[in-house]
Amino acid sequence: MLPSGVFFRDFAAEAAYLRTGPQRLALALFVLALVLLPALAGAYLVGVITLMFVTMIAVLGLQITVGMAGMINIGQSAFVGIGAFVSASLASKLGWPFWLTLPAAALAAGVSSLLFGLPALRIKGFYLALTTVAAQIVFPIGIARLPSAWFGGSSGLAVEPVSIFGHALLKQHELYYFNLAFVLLFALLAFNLKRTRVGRALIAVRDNDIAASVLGVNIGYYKLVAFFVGAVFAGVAGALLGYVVSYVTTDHFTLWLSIWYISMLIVGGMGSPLGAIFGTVVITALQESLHALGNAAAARFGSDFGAFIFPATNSVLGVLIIAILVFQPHGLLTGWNTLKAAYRIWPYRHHGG
Amino acid sequence: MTATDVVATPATGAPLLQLKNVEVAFNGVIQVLHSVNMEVPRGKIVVFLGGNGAGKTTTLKAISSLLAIDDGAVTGGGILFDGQEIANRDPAQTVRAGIVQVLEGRKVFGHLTVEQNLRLGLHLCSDRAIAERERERCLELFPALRGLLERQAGYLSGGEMQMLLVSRALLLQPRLLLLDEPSMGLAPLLVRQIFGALARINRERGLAMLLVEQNARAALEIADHAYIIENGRIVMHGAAADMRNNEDIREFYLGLSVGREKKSFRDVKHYKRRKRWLG
Amino acid sequence: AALAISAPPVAAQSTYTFSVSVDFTGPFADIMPSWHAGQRAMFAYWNDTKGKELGIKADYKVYDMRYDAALVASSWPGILAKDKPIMHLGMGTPDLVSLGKRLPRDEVPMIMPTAMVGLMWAPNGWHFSFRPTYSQEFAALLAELQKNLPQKRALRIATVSTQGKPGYEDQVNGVVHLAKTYPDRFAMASFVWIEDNPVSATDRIRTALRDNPDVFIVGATTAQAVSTLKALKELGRRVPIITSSQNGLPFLVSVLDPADVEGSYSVFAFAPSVEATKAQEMFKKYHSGQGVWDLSASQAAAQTLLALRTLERAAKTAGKDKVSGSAMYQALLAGPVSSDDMLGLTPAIAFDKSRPFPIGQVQAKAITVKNKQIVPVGAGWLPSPELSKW
Amino acid sequence: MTVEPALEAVDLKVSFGAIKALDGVSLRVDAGQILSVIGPNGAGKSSLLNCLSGVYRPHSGRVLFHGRDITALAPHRRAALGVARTFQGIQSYASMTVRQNILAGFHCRMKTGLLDALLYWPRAQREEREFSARAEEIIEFLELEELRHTLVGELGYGLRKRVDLGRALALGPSVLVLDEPMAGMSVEEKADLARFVLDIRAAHNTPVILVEHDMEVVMDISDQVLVMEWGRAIALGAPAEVRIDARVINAYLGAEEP
Amino acid sequence: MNSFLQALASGTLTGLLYGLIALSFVVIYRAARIVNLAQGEVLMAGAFTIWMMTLAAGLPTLLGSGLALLAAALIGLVIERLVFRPLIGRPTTTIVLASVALIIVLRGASQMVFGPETRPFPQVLPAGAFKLGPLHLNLALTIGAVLTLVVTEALHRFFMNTKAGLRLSAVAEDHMTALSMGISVRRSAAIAWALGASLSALAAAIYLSGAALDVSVAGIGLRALPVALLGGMESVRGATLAGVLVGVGESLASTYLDRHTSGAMSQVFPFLVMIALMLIRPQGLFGWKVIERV
Ligand SMILES: Nc1ncnc2c1ncn2[C@@H]1O[C@H](COP(=O)(O)OP(=O)(O)OP(=O)(O)O)[C@@H](O)[C@H]1O
Ligand SMILES: Nc1ncnc2c1ncn2[C@@H]1O[C@H](COP(=O)(O)OP(=O)(O)OP(=O)(O)O)[C@@H](O)[C@H]1O
Ligand SMILES: [Mg+2]
Ligand SMILES: [Mg+2]
Repeated sequence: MLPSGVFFRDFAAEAAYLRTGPQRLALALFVLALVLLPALAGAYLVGVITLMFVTMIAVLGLQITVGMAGMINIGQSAFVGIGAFVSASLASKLGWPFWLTLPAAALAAGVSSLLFGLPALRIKGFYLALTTVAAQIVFPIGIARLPSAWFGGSSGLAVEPVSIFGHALLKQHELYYFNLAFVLLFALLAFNLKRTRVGRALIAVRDNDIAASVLGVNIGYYKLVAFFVGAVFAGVAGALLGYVVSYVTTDHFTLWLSIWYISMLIVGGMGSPLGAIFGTVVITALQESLHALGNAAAARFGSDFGAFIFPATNSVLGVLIIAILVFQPHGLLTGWNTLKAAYRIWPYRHHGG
Repeated sequence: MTATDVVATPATGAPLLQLKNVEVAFNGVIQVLHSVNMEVPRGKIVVFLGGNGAGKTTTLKAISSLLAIDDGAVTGGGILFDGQEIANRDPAQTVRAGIVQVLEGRKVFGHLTVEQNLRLGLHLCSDRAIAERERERCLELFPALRGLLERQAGYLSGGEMQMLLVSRALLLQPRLLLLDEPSMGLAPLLVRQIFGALARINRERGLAMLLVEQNARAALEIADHAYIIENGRIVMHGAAADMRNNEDIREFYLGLSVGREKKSFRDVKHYKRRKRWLG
Repeated sequence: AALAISAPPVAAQSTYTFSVSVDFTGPFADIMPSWHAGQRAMFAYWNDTKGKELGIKADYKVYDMRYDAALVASSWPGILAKDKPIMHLGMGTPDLVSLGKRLPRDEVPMIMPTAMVGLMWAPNGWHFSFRPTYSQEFAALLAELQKNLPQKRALRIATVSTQGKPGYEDQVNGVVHLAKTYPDRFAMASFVWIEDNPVSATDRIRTALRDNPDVFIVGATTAQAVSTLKALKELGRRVPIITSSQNGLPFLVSVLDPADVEGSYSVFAFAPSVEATKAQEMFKKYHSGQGVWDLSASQAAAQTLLALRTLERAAKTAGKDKVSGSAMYQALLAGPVSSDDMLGLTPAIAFDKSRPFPIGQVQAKAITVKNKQIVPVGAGWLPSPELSKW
Repeated sequence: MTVEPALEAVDLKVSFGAIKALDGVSLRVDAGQILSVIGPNGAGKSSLLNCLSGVYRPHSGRVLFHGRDITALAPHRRAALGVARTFQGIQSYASMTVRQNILAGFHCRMKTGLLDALLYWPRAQREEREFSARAEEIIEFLELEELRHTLVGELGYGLRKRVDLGRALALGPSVLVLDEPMAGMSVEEKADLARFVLDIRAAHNTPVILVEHDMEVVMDISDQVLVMEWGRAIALGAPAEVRIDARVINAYLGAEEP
Repeated sequence: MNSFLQALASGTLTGLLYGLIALSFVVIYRAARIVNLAQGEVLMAGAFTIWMMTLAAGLPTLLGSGLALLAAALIGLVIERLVFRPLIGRPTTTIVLASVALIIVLRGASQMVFGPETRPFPQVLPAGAFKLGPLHLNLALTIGAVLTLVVTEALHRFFMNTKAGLRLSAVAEDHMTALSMGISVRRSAAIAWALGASLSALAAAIYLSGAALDVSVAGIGLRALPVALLGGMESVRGATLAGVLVGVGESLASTYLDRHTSGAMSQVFPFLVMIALMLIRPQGLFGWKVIERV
């Protein structure tokens, strides 16, 4: 949505995401703020945000599978897990550096997602959700059953810190910048995907697969592409998570985590990568602040109060998600856009016919 | 209020349905209808013409309270049925009051059989005898359905679906039938059959109808009144017979040029268009 | 997950902070009230006695980690920066996996209250538990049972556990290793793998019974223990089951007819709450708020005591106002803490750099149901057979 | 020398359970020809088109494109060859804007692969720009300028059909297959659409296969008319001949029009 | 041979329990076109209700459980009213996602109200087992199996032969069309939820009778979902039959394969069957075939 009075001379200008001077300035300021943040915020906040970046990459991937291609995936955390284990294993067993483990993790997650995406060639809609639940259930069993020399079996794997030019990233703010770089990169990739032929093909397959196939879209291929790319993002997130947490076990990658990923997408809006980013920030912020609030309340009313207050925060978040589905079905982001639209036609209530 | 109450208090004289300055908006911001005024007299057929996107379907849905599901609402004016305000009500209530809409686009219950579809039409009727009688009447009207009763409705042909839809709507015993492009995609023979049936129903039962149609010629033939809507505004209305002779209507809705002879589609020219794409 | 629940500070004292992981919302939320009561009481006890004497105040900050590794990982840097803890009191696997690697870097030692899992058995860590691995705890009881067999033969062991849950699987792996190490004393009869919350375990238990096990080890969930006992009852067989501390007898007795639990065991490397200890007395004296003296309270109390005794020692060597994380680490390695200092909750324990749990003879205690009453097994500590890393 | 037909179907048979949707239908269309297919509802017209575009696989019979057997080809491969079609009813991409719909129609003319798309480097940008311009031309041709940024899901029926046509045109069709493109349109709009079809034919000599129930349009613009009933072809010929064929009147037109 | 028969029999009993839970999915889907992934959490809520009415309130077990079925229906109605009614007319994806959010809410809420502790569940159905020839059958599961069969047949008749059942089918087909015929989508959804929730509570009674209850019992929901899909989301009898298939398959897998795969097989089994079948029949065994005509 643009302010009125803005016209384009060419298609490049129109396709660009940042169309006006102020928009460009806003982005520049935003990135600058992100860069300066570790200097201003406490270590705790920086730690939380670092992990949020990782989550964000996974949710950006989910936005491609679920948002663009319309294939419900409630097993994203399994693919994050696969990425984490592959990267951890290559790093700890073969001593690969991160710039090799990361692509390997991405590829491994992507390829294994194809296994679960294959049924998509025939199955549609929510039925597909089930094969992704299957991924979630098979994943820990698979890791446990594979020779423990590969992925450490059920014991999991320790991950040495990332090292860049021989310098190990140990400090919180180093990890922060490391992950910030990746989140910026992957956000850019996701935005790019949406505005090009491939993104349109994904949406076409979601909106009307028969029409898409008759109009030249190889639907089987694009369904798999949606799964693949979504999982590649997950794989990268997994590898990064391993480096941040420095230990991976199957305990990390539960259905519950997948559910939160989906929730973030709902809250932000599934229509665009911006929604994924926004949703991740909102849910993380809410989780953290509700939790802090809960802790404060617990401090005041005694720690046993915690047994009540913490589940209460979950309920509050769940209710919030449902409220968003009901009142802002396309996510908070569209709410913002509607507001802008209303502002633009103010003082009139409606557009003309 | 029940259906019988409504029948018991007919405000004779007043038209059955009255739209007064109706405005409709979607999502709270996109206004589609602008001050639409319209009347459907008792026992008459009113045809509603207009180009694509003019707002015909929207008007019908406003009357039958089906806008809400698309995030639309009547934002101004009033819709009176039998003197009662009915805008933005619960659709189920509207049907009970006697307004039934046949939606555009062959909305049969595809996984149910024809028989089950018909029985759903009778879901408001608690008297078995009446139900049986009504069902017979419908099968008489569309004898073709009789042989299809056990077929799954999703696999009927277009014409059969349309017959099923009209029958199903009639079984709900409406006092006002709203039809959204019933002839769309039907073969000429079937168009005639459907319109014949509509005319017959109107004659025999005195059922009032509001008919949205693109096949203006066939529609004007059986209609008593006509309204024309453009861009969400009623631009013309009058008796069907007058409309048939109106110059503009003849040109834009009947495809006839001055002097009654038919214009060939081969000869239509539009000069305003720059055809860069063809170059 | 910030902020804390702390006792009011007292002036003119050296104050040191312990950070504490708890889980009021995660899978172990149910045992938290008593668990935390155990920790509170021990802090109160120590501050009131030794603390006063030394002019040191031991403060603690509680963090609800929801038993979530990612949460631990993301909270830790903040905890470090804000509280500057001299030691962390962990709560379970999430603390281990998230902090295990970085504690040496941050120079903060951690004390665990739970038994270890094999996957954490590595040298040079800064985390220590007063308990050995689950499998070693089981082994102590298994050895006792084997000794008491009427004939001289290997004890036939069946396991019931969940597939795909690292900790649970590791318990089984350790027992398998035990049987391999002492083939004349222990033999694996069969393995039962069921869900955390099985509809019915009867079929699988029936199959397992064909191999005539002498005991079932059910170290995972309470629901599995219940299902196993119900299955045994249905099948009309009486085979004792061995549970751990977190899914132990007290709950089973309250859910099931105690007659059905008769003869089953829980085993762990600390004094059961049914035993009279000095710790129990102190708990009664210093307890406030919710919670009772039970297995989880005594477990957490032992953890807290170990931490506080280490502080005592560190204050002595480093000086009362110079205690740091690394001083605490040194103090931990400096020699045994006596059973008396542990108020009878554990035998004497000592650590070195080779492994994250006490060196020397591993010992455990077990409880069983006799005449519908929970009673300790034997009077002293049960020694566990020597076991190498698996 | 005989001209090679642009698209040819030979003896197609398709059945669904007991229903024989197609029972040995053949058809051919040559360059520059407009072939209309008419017949009662359920005669199998859409099924025929579905066989041509690959949505249905015929049980027997062949489909030939410029002499090449494409019977076993997947729909998207046929589209790449230039077999473009629109659908009965609405089958547009509802959540995209008008322009995106048309851009999506260019799918098999564009080359941006997954990697290009993710990186959006100059090559992809250039292609995107080039095709945006071409999409604009189609938008202009179909007079959709005002609506280019409107979500198609919010458009009325007739406009959506026009978008569908635009999407098919984007394919750069070498055969254009239209299934009831004028259903639900007013006479004026029908005239427009007829004009579009004739213009396309005139400019590119594109053969058109048209299923339509409006006899006036069919009679006016087609070169050949194929009449179907119960899955069979019952007549084929110039409009004037077909119109007076007794079987056609019986099965389809009905006795006398006013 | 005996162990084969035994595996068959106990697989059938477990399978019928899965079938009953699958039925609660089907009823809600069949009547309101809502895919409720939180069905396991609904079951958990039903279980807590039973616990409240019996052990907490001290009512006689059977009376309390009966009342709890009604109370569960009420919970279903509340969920419908607050969560799904406002979503009428929205795409399936939205509704699936709402049910995901419902998982979070219900888990949180039940922890808030009941606390996290594991508690005993009343012995609603008699404990123990009985012998039938060479077979050894769990009494509670057997009673549950009979109940499941009765419920299946009753529901099947209801959907196929009654006017109300037809109305529910109409709503499941298309909300807009149903509305245009004066069929109340809300009422259908309400009926569906009341039925679905009390079926879940019934399943909880069979599942947990005499065992332990805490939040984690909700996990059974996702084990029953493949069953519902296998049978076809629209088919009442299909759900029960698929339950038996999966139950028997699981039981055979655990008897014969688990030895070689250390238990992995029986857990993965339902999903394997489901994926394989979906590839052949995407609509499940007896589900409605998607009619695709362009
Ligand atoms: N759900 C909606 N959201 C936004 N705008 C809508 C929605 N539905 C319809 N409109 C707009 O309302 C206008 C009128 O639409 P309507 O469907 O009533 O037209 P119509 O006269 O029935 O056209 P047609 O002959 O093509 O069926 C159109 O411009 C359309 O874009
Ligand atoms: N996918 C399908 N599954 C089952 N039956 C089908 C399918 N497609 C078509 N049919 C059947 O094949 C017959 C021919 O249908 P088709 O749609 O081709 O007719 P048509 O001539 O296009 O009719 P209309 O003019 O109504 O569009 C009909 O009886 C129809 O029910
Ligand atoms: Mg319309
Ligand atoms: Mg057709």
